[in-house]
Amino acid sequence: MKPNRAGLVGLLYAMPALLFVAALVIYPLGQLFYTSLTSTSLLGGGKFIGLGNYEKAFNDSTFWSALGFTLKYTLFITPVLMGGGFLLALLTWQNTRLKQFTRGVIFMPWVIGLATSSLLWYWLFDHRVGPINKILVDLNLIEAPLAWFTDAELGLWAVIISVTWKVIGFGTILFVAAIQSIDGEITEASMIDGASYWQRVRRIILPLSTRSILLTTLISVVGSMVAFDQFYIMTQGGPKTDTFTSVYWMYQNSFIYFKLGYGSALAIILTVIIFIGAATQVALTRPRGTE
Amino acid sequence: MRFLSKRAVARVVLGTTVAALMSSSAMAAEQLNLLVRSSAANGATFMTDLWNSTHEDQISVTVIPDNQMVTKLATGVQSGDVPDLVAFDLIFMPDFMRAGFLEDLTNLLENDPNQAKVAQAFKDLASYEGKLYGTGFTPDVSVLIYNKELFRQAGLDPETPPKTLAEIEDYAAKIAALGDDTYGYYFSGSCGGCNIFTVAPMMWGSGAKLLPKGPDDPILEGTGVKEVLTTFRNMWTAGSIPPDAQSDPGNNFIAVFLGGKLGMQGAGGLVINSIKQDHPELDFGIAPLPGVKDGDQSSFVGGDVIAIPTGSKHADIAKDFITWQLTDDAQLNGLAKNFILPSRSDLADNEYFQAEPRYITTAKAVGIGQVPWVFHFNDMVNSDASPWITMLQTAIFDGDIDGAIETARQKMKEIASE
Amino acid sequence: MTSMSVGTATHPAAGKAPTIAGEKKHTRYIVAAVCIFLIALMLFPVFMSLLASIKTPAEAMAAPPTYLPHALSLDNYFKVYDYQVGLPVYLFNSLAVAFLTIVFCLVLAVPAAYGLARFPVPGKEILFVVLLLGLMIPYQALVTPLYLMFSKIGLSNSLVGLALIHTIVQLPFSVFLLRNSFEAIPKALEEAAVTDGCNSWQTLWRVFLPLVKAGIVTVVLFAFIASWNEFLGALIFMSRESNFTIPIMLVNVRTGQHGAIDWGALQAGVVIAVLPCIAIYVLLQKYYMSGFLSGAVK
Amino acid sequence: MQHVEIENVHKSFGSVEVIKGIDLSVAKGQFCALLGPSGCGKSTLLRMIAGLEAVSSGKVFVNGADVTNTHPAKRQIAMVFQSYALYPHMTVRQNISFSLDVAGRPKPEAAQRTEEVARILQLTDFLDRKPAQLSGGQRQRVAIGRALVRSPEVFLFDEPLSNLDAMLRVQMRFELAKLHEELATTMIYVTHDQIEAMTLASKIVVLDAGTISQVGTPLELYNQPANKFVAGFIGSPQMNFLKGRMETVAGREVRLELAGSGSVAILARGGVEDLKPGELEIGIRPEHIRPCNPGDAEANLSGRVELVEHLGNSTVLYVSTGSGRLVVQRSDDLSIRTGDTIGLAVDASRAHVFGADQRAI
Repeated sequence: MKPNRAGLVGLLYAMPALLFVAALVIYPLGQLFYTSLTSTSLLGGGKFIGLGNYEKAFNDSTFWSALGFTLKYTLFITPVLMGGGFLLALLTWQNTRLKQFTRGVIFMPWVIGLATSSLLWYWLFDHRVGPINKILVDLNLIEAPLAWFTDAELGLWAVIISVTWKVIGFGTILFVAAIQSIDGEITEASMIDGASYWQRVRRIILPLSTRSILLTTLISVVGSMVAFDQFYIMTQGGPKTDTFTSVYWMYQNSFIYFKLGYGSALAIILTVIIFIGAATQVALTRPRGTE
Repeated sequence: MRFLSKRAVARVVLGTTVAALMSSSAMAAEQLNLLVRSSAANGATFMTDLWNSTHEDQISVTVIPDNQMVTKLATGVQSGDVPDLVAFDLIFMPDFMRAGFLEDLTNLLENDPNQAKVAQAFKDLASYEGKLYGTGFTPDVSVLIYNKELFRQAGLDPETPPKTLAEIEDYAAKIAALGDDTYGYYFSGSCGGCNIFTVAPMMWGSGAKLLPKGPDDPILEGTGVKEVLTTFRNMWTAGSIPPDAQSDPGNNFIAVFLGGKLGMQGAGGLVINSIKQDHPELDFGIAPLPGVKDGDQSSFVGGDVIAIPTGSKHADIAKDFITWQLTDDAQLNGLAKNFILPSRSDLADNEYFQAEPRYITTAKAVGIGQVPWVFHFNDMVNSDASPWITMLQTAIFDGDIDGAIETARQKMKEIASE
Repeated sequence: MTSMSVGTATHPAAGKAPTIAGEKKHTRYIVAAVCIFLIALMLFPVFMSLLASIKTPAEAMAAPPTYLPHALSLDNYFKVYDYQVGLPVYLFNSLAVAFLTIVFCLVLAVPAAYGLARFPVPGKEILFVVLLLGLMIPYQALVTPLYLMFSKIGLSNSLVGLALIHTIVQLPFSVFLLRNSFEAIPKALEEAAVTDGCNSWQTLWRVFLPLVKAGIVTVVLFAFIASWNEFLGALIFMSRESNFTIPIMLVNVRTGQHGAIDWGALQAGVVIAVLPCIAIYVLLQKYYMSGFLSGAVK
Repeated sequence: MQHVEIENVHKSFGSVEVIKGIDLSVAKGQFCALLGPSGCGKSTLLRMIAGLEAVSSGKVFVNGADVTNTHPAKRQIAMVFQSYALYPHMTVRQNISFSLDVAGRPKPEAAQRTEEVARILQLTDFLDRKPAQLSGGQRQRVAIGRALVRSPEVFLFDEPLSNLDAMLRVQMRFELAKLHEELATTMIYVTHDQIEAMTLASKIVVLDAGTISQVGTPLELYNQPANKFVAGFIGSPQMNFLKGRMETVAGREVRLELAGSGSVAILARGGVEDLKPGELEIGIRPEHIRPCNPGDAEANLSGRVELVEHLGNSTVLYVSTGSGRLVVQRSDDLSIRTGDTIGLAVDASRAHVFGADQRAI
């Protein structure tokens, strides 16, 4: 087989997808960058203003607070998802019927849309008609219904609870796969070596799941950094602008204030942050030739 | 796979059948589409029903949630996919007129004798650089609504609603004291638009100047601003306001009042109708929104303007509809008969309203009301992050009134200079 | 790619619960109880929503709420059915966009994955990364330029346009998963096909496709679920009511009219939005899981 | 009480009983092999001794203590797994010292023990490598080292050589034998390879379908198989089995008429007094049949040679007779060719008779 010819055939197969990405990812990315240098408005018009939008972002306290809030959300929810997902995986990795079913149910909300699940939880948490307050009051855990979304902290936790419900099964399933792929004899060997359950978890299962953990963390962190639906629907950015995320603020500027240029600058900044984060983690995830 | 495609096929069949049924009703004549925000959907429906029953060309109404309305209109215009007619919050007229999104209706309206009788607020907001781009459609004015039953229980006279801020605060405390989840006053604490409608007039009453048209205009000037914020702050700390008011982005604007456990709140005149319909058991009164002193009453003349987006495919019929809806017949039989304020001031006092004195109060409010003419209204007031709503929240829920006003002033100045 | 591939466990007890001597019985009961508690916890929201949806509209709006419906009623569903342009239109839109997304994903990802997995394409690792760019550049950021671009070429406010947006989101995962599937096919099989006289297209079509069936089903399911549920793109790109998808309809139901949310109708809408996803998940769980794991873990 | 005792142990997985009541004892310092075809339950039995599977019923004793309900870690056993089960993320040193480490033993002590074990197993140079960087034999030694470092009462081996190539297997077999000689620790060794069992063990337990078929020394199993299963399992090439009809019994001598080709007289082990005339089966190992001329008086059978295999040190003949195909193995160089008709003389003193219940008579 002549490598040149075969390579060309392969390239031909990949061409449609490459063109698609070029047209709908790379070109728009360039366009985004160009727009970020203009004062383009959704109402039309706009001119080249150089780095004005970036300067504006630098001085925009809501931009900073939204970025800070996004990081805070990411920082809070990632350990919850990773730790919780891992514990659930430890609990359910074996293929007994009950555990398989439990796993299946834990994963189920993942197939529900984030928007839909957010609406569902918006109702569950509602101050007046929500069942969660009703249960908490009936169990005498709280005296009066909590208005979850009046408080940035409570609202954040309400969102974290709802998102955890929705996506924790994702990590769980990946971790289950990682644990199951550990040779059963290795676990047994460690058992005979006298390692207790938690010693096994810490010294055998955890280190052998590192790749999965890093991969899942990456997915989760990127997902959290671009959070929008859950806040748009549940807290609606409030109280005040306390629960605005970066993407929400970008959307707000581009499509509510019609400032597409400024929104584009925010998008570029967010993209750079996420790209750096993702690249760092991909680099960390690289196998170091140890296995 | 097979499962999926079967479903898909079934839905396609179902979907197209329904679509076919829906469109078959108006085969011969033209079919027009009127885009309207949800809070004006009622009036728009009455109007188009009346039109449809008397005209061959049919107009259907598409309802968009309030907070997506202008975005949808803007993105629609951008993508060249516009409705034939659009009715939206008159406050956005400046932005859209400046952007050239609307058809010039100067000739049409200046030759229409009815246009002269349209409430002044509409005429102001619909003109830009000497041209007219729209006219009144379904006005709404802000008023105070109060629960007479709770007034009685709290030992207040149900026929003397509060006339000053101090009285509001006092009455609210008395009603909240009834206990059992009863509260004195409500406002949607996370809704900028709601509060420019119901809170700003309390400030205007004492002559305050709130929103700037340009960067050099006065911003949040006047004692009324601080007085009103202080009153609300006091009511909040006193527990006269339900705690979930803080996070309400307007979704529960009057839900609490409808529950019968709320004493007073600012609201639009339009609610009279829906309360009467859906909650006949509620005994409620209507009063002008009070200000700092007795007599400082004011109102926000809001509601929806009607206009034709650039690129409308049925501009001629749309123009017919616009002039038609200003006629006595449409104003009276489309709106007033259904207890919706007519946009023509001369018809405010009509036979239908005679039977319901509460409408007279709202009709009178139109005369004392204002409406701000500003660009970037979303940015400044309406959005979830606007300086206006941020000021209210910081002042009322956090208590930093002076700081809140100062921050808002700076932000508004920035926005106005764009 | 490395030691993580699923199913390497050769031991008969792998994945099963071996009965270790000296393990306490009550540990097992506690674990079982925890499992059952978790199942209840995870099902609770959906179950409550289902219950709320079959309450009468008045009861669904009652504050404080009731746990169980006092009277059963389908009124909430009728309300959703008649919401604005009518549920069938939204359903049709959502299904059409999902269907188109699936088609786009397959048409683009299958040949690309095949080409990069089985041919000595020069610089193929770089090309692969290019195809995965969508994972590193959030599409949320691309929404604005895409919107401007689609507005110009008449693709905004169209189901095809929205499906393209969803394809941007879903393509990287599809290529990734399918490339792994194609790479897992033994070289000998390809050589056998060549010996039997297949050209590369025939090899793909007649030999390889049946072998990557699990991967393709997974791509289809993921594309469906991603598209069916996608919100931001639909919110921005669709400006005409008759083009709205189910999630947009739901948010609009929630926004309510006249300042009061119709909670019962909202929950009925949630149930309708959730049902197809859960049904597909339950029916095709086997494919889903295996495809998911083989794609995601490697 | 012996060092390892198993009393009436049963094991079921669901409704399938895989161990059907086994009693077994292993003396201190003994090398005991559990031998049997795959699926006979030998690994399960070993795992029950280790505690990795709980018994369904019965008792397990190690060093006199009832460990039936004791966790594997506390049984004072060590195990070498078929896959070696080395911790891939740890170095050789960490692998070997892991058990000391988790037991909280002092670092210097653990380090010293590890070095010592490494020296015995010639792993000193590889202590800082990871398992992936080792050859199969080295990995095997690390697995043994990991077991060794704990100074267990009993070593358990689960087919430890099956992943090695033929040459390495022989070498490791030798090393294991030497190791047992040096340590004199009790070892229980599961294998399906009879050569491994015969060469290493002083006591072989042959398992068949969850029960013990026979226990004995390697030569006992070879010379006096208790039943047709053991007779057929031990020895290579496999024992020939011929159906025959008993004609007469004289003392311990049983005369059988072979179907289709003559008769043969065989010395039974005993218990032949009650034998009634009827169908029996005889077993003759290939090395106990001698080719001769078809007409010779000593020829019990005759047949045609189908195939001749020259293995160098021996020759194997496949002979088709009236009673079926017989395999004959001779160490002397024969001039027989395919197609020849030859006579076969059975060494009556080394042949075995099996009754209808397949037990040796």
